[in-house]
Amino acid sequence: MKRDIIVNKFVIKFANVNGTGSASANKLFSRSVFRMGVPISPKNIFPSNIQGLPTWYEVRINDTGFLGRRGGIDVMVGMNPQSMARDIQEVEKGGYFVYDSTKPIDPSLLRDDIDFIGVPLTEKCREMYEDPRQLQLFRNVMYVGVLTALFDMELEVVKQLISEQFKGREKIVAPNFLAVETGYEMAKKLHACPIAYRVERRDNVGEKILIDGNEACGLGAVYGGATVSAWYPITPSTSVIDNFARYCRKYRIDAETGQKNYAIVQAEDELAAIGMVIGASWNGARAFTATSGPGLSLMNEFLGLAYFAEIPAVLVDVQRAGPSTGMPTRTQQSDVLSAAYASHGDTKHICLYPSTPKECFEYTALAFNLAERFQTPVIVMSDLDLGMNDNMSEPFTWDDAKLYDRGKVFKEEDLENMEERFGRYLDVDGDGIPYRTYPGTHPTKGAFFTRGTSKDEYAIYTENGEKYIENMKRLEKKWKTASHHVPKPVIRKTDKPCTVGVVHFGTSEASTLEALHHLNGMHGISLDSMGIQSFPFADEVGQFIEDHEYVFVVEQNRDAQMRSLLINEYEFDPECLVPILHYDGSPITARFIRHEIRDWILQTTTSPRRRSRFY
Amino acid sequence: MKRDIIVNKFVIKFANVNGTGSASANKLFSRSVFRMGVPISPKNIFPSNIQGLPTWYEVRINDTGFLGRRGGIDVMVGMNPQSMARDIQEVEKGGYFVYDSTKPIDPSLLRDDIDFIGVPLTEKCREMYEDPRQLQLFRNVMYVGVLTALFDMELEVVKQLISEQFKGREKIVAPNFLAVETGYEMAKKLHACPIAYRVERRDNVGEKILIDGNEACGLGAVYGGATVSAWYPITPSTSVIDNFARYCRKYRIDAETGQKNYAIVQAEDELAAIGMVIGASWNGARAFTATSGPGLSLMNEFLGLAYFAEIPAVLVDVQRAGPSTGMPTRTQQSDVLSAAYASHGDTKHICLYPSTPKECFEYTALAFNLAERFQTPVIVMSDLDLGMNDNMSEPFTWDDAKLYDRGKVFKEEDLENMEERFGRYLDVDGDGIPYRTYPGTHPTKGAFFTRGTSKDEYAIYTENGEKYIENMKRLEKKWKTASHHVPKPVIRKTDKPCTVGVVHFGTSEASTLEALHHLNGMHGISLDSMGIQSFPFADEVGQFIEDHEYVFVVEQNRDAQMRSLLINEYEFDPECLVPILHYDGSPITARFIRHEIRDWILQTTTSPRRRSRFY
Amino acid sequence: MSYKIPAFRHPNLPRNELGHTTKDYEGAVSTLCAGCGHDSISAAIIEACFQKNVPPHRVAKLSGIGCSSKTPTYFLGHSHGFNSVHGRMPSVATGANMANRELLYIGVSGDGDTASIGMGQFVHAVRRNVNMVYICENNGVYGLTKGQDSATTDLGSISKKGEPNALEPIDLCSIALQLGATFVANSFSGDKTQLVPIIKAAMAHRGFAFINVISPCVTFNNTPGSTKAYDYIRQHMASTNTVDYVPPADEITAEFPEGTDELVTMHDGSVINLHKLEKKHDIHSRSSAISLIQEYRAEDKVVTGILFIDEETQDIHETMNTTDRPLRDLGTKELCPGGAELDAINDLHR
Amino acid sequence: MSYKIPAFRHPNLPRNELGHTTKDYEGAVSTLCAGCGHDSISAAIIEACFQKNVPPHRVAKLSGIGCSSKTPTYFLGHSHGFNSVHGRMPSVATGANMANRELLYIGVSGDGDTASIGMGQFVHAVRRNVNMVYICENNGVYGLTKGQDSATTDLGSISKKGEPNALEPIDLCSIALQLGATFVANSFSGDKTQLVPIIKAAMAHRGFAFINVISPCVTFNNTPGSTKAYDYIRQHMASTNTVDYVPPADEITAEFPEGTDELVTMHDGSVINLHKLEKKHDIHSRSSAISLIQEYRAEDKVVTGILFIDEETQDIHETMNTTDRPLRDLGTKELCPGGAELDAINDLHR
Ligand SMILES: Cc1ncc(C[n+]2csc(CCOP(=O)(O)OP(=O)(O)O)c2C)c(N)n1
Ligand SMILES: Cc1ncc(C[n+]2csc(CCOP(=O)(O)OP(=O)(O)O)c2C)c(N)n1
Ligand code: SF4
Ligand code: SF4
Ligand SMILES: [Mg+2]
Ligand SMILES: [Mg+2]
Repeated sequence: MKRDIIVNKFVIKFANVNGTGSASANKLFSRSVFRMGVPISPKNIFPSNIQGLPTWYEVRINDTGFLGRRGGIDVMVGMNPQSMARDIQEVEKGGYFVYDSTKPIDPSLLRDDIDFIGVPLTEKCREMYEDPRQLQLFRNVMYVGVLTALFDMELEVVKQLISEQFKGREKIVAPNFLAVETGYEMAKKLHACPIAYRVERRDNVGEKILIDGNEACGLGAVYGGATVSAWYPITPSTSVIDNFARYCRKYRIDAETGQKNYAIVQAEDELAAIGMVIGASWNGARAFTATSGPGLSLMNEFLGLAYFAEIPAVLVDVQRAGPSTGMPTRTQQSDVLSAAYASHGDTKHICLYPSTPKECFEYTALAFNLAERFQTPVIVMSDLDLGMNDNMSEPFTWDDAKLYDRGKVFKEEDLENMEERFGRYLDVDGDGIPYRTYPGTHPTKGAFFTRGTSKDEYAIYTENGEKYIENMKRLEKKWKTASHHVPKPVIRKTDKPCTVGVVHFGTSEASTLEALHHLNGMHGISLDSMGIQSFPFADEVGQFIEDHEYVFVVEQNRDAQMRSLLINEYEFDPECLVPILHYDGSPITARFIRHEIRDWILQTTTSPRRRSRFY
Repeated sequence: MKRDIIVNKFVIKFANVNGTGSASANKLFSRSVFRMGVPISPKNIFPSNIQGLPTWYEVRINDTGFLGRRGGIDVMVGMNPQSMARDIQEVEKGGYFVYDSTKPIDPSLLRDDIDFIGVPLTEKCREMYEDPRQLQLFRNVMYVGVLTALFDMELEVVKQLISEQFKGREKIVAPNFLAVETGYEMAKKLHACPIAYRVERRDNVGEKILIDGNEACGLGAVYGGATVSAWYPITPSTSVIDNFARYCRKYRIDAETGQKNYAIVQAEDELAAIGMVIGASWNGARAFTATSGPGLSLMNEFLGLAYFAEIPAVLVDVQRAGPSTGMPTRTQQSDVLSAAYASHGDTKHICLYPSTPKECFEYTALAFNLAERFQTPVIVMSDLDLGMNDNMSEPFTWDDAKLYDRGKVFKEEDLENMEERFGRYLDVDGDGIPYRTYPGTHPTKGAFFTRGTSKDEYAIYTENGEKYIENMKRLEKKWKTASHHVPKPVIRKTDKPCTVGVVHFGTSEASTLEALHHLNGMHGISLDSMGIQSFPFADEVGQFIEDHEYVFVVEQNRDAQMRSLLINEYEFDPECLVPILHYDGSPITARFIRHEIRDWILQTTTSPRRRSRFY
Repeated sequence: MSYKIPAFRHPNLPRNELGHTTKDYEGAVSTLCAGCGHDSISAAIIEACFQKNVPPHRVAKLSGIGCSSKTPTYFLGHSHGFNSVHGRMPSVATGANMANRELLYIGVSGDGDTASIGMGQFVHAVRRNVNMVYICENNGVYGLTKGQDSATTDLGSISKKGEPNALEPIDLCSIALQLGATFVANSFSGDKTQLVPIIKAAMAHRGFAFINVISPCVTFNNTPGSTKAYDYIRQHMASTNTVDYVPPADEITAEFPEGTDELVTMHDGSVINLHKLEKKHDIHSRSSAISLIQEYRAEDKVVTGILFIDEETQDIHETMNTTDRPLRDLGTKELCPGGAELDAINDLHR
Repeated sequence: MSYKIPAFRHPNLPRNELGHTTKDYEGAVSTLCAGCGHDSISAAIIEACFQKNVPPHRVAKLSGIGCSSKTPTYFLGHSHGFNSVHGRMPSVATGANMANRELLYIGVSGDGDTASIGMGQFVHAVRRNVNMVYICENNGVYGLTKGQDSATTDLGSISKKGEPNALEPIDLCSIALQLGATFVANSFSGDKTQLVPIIKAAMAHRGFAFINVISPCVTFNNTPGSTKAYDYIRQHMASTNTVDYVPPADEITAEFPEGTDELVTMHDGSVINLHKLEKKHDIHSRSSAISLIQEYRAEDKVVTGILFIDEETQDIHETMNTTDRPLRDLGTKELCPGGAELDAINDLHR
């Protein structure tokens, strides 16, 4: 097959069996590319199981820095006989299929529009290792060596990474070196290296870092000053807490006493987890939990309490594919509505929508400020794609001059000097935000009774309708105030005057921007874009939409949930908000967005705008 | 004071202390009026407590049959010293304040624009009874006698009701007669009877019955064939189950064996209650639960399971004022959104909105047909006002020819004769509704595994994106099918061509219709109206709204939740949907609706339609 | 309708070491039914706090939902209180305790709140040995929702013997003991001489102190075959189908010597047989505490007193080795690793 | 990836009274880790159903969420199954049982599913004496979410002795006994000779039959001070911070005579000391069952066998006096009082 040489612009996918230790090998590969200065975006596609089922790792290598999923596979590393048939099918015409040739491929699976590269990995490992566990682990490292040769990558970079990885455990380094070198040599010997796809050193990642969103959230909670965390394990949120714990062990253990400046409680379930967060927050600590859809559902009652009794609470929702248990190891943005309006009665919760690890870090830290300032739950809406995959990100930054905003809290002195009666729910400043006190502050002043029932300004129980309405209206006012303090949307304008816009949020960002890059200029149109960062919506959100004749709303759920939020909160004609929906559990691709928008534009020039698919 | 005589058109309110047995006396009064052929609508206003706090009972007596709350009190029966000051204030100019004159009223409370009618009830009772408990009970019965004289009602009717009430316990009848007669005589002796407000016999209630919505729901569940009920006590839903149990004891105990043809389980909480309902429904029984807001919140996770795994479940949500514990003994329609979209992920649930006891009865019975036909949760959205107050209602009817619609279930014979492979989630009929089988049906065919995770048509677990999408789209199709089978809206057109409409649902109906009665013809406008009966919306709902330039959406919550549902599901310009919101916990009044609509109409003739209050 | 007691102080009231009178430990006027056992428990808490010289504002009161859970409004008006959601007080209390280990946490719950909806959280609060006093005001009924059966023992067990066998009641003390609770006591609301010292001991205990208090419900603890003569009223109410009458009633008191039995008659005439443990009872054997309960139950008796204490216990903070300072008092400085560290962290991800 | 075993039947397999072979009781191929104790339990369930001549389609299998809760897919392929939500299987099973009292209900759960999130429902299912077999596949860890601690006993308790004192584990058998469970057994996944008869006895029991089965998790039951020599691999994994390697492992079996002790070595080298009860053990004393567990625990032993049976018990249908027919089979005729009655009801409301 004759091919063009393609440098730093292809998609490679690894097909493995889970539980075989492939993940660390695959990560070694992608980090090596990254170290060579080439942008990457890896995606794990794993089953809801521990051992023995197919699992994939897809890495997009892209010089120009497009980081969404592209769609299509150029090189497949097919290490799993179970899934081999479809893995072979998935390779794009002109691509490669790299495999373990210890066992020959079933001839019926062969295609002649792609190249097959066989390396007898198992055979080789059998020669080298006796322990079957070592065999399995090093076979993985070996194929990294193979790829290093095939793509003409720098072997030294791979070895450097191995050394760093096993720092302090030097005796592990040598055998790993050996495995990677063996693979490298085998490839060189058996095949013409390099192949048409290549990785060349660049300087295109700059200061960027490679980190997953959950680690960023966990770190954000440390920087944000969380001292209490209560949680219940659930994929894909568990590693938020794992990382919080890890960084706490590093930064929050008193050197002298060995005591912890934090408390992490593994709760008995999600109801208890959010209950603990609310109890701790009520008592003046910064507290948070992390969960996913089913946990969010279980937290409904407590979230309503926190809204109505005005107690801060931070919750990281790492969304996965619903409804119900759904696809626990697949991604979606389908908790948008249930998070925003969680609980019975009239309730609304502040939500933040990070798109990158940097935003995960910053918004998690910010969530504590917002929660304490507005005395209400704040939900950081991450998802599996962002949370569990390494994402390239701007490095994290922190302004040491800034202190935490602990919100309106009367301290002992304040109470001491106070002449008037303390009113827990009095709107003293006209912004809807009342003052609170921590338990135990002052011997005689400032104590109040917190409850989920209706109360007057002095926190006294009442069933009086006017008092109730007054309080509910104040909560609305507080909500309005919050809309001026949450992160503003990121608006990207084209240089031409522009009547059509695209709205995205969270992990749809990268693919949307890439799609726009291709679309702008096509079909004689150009598209502005806006990344929504928070709910309540900042004024700019409404303005952007009003400024455009119509906007596409890109999201990863079936029911166009963000679009619903937008039309609920504003007075837009829903016809102007065109849903672009991707919800099969895989991260949305630039291709999908581009095609959907293009089709819609082509179609609307001939058909009426109101289309039945909107129902 | 000189007054016009007003017959059968006034509002009387009783101010009592709870736990004193006033409820049965007050009920005796209102039933007597009803028996005289005069329409009434009584409302309980009670605290969330058992004994010693103020409680009120407000009865609107209205010849022409307007049954919503009117607003304003003409006659107050002030039996509670605790609340007397504000009770006196509440009486409309020209009204009456009837009280126990054993203790004189604090002169500072007196008003000269109303009449005070004192009767020394306690003094009299002290003469008559030794047991303090009897004293307390009969004092209540006595004031019913007083009112009978004041309003010139038929004493015989009151006595007839007492006889019926205590049938089988004859020795209780005489003392009750004595008490009511004593009151009657005292009033005659001490005051000029009748007063300006009077009750005269009419024939204006026809076949109508007086019943509360919870009894109607409980009875509906019996008629609907529910055999399993699992529940957890919560105000105001508890009496749904109490009544279900009562009617089951009457109609569902096998005469021969004494065994029950039903099972009622008091669960340990609402999560367990809905879990039991789902387990029973999965296993082929008609099962239901009843709850209120906090319970609904706790059921979120399970409701998503039932939606996604396609298991019937019937839930009666008797709404109360939220958020959180809110005002547990006050009414609201504020679970509209949380019920419709309960649970994380993309979910939607069938909701029915009864406005009258008859609809409570019919919709609860219907809910089982719908739940089994569509294999999904069905939520009957009642509220405290409807559920816990006696409401005048058309009598209930039942068509004995109709059998229950048990939906698509393959029986043993079906499976036996089946050639193809049984596919639990196959869309055999093209309506999105698959066939199910009950456990234990056939030795070798038709068994399947139910799960909340994604699966293919054969109920086999899959993480395949296309299979997932296929299934989610089928669920959407099923939803669309359901929209053709749920109750259609009740549309009331004026005889003139009409550009403005009013939308209401549930307990806002009576007051809305009364308001329209007054508004139509005023200001040169006339208004059509539509009562929404169900979600998904029948096609007629959208049509009605499209046919009008704008419509008012009347509801009893802060956040205009039904309006949100409408704009979410359709493509209406939100500007055309004008919210009319009443949410102080009391039932919405005709007065309120009339004024709000009138003000809006006056205002929009001078100001632009888009108004900031919409945000 | 919850308002503060007027500030008037009787000059001759006895004062404790902090100079407080019992008035300083009172709360708003109770809105419970006259004679409700829960009010007696509130009074005992007030007395115990007074006697133990607890600074009122250093207490945090937490509860779930129910008549019992309302009571924190009626004691310790200078303390912060939190009436949370039904059955979930243990988690809220655990969280609160995490935030500040220095306050005294008093949790109040009911038998519905603890043994039904709250069972899971109760079990795990016991297991974690959260440092708090947990009082279950056990009336064997759902008071606030008007009289449904609860999962705990029937108060008037003796007079109900003839009834068809329903479900076995849950004995919360036995469960707590089985779960490794480090302080378990049983008492009766009307027995102030026993209850006050128990509450004081519980407050002194470092760890989870569980007190089950039998607390008669005036209104809904009605045995069908009641011996009391208010049948007339009952019939009246049954006929009208509107249960809103609460007969006037007095608190049931039962103060009797240690080591003796006492037959206590409930509001509806049913009888409960209490046995009060003697001081010399060995409170350090978990297994004998469990058997003790069983033995007395076999005789239709309810044993009261402190059943078990483990003084050698670690509370959750010790287990976790958290700092001695309240976590909520740590500031930006102590908590935030700062910008320079962040640069180092960035570097690890390149 | 769950598919049915091919229909091929070996002609010489033994058949039970219904003419079925064990193949007729199998399910889809397991997707658990090789050597997982849960698979051994599935095999025991298959064997027990075969031996007891259970018609496969007259069983309903229910579970929560977890590796353990996945197993109902791997046995009894001709039965309906319901993999519900985490920790809530007891309520779903209770409801199912209400609808049709004639099926055999087998509930499968894990220690996380039962003792943490499911504790409340577990307690109340025991209390109601729902007629079902409840198997807790207890591996002392959260398998499916990758290795968090659970609330139950540590498997390798002996080798972990040196560790700092964490929270007390919950002993599910003791709790069940305390709550009045009418059948309580403890067993080990690898002891088929004991487990199969226990499951058969549980299926024969009328009421709630609880079986706690210790079931080693190959992958996450890793004692830090493991004696097994795969340190190298462990270090490798620790360094790469990606825990996706599951070493190949075999099922742990432990078949040993009644009345004896057996030291069983777990996958990571930790050791558990099982004591198997003799047949002659008195299974009718609840209190001695409770003490037995405690006594052996004091010696660091885990007692296995049927601990307690109460044969005189009433299941929930008997307590409630529901009809003998499955409720789900009643039709419009039996259930609907009809139009004429409705007129009479209307009349009562005029
Ligand atoms: C989630 C939820 N379910 C139900 C209720 C209704 N409810 C309020 S109090 C209560 C029972 C209280 O019983 P208990 O705890 O024994 O307290 P008591 O009133 O007897 O003191 C119930 C069921 C509620 N508030 N929240
Ligand atoms: C509401 C909810 N919370 C959390 C989870 C995540 N989750 C799945 S299985 C599991 C624990 C399972 O542990 P266990 O019951 O012991 O089963 P094992 O895997 O050990 O057999 C958890 C926490 C979930 N599915 N649902
Ligand atoms: S109902 Fe019972 S528990 Fe509630 S306040 Fe009255 S007496 Fe007390
Ligand atoms: S992780 Fe553990 S419990 Fe889960 S399948 Fe593997 S060995 Fe079994
Ligand atoms: Mg109670
Ligand atoms: Mg486990």
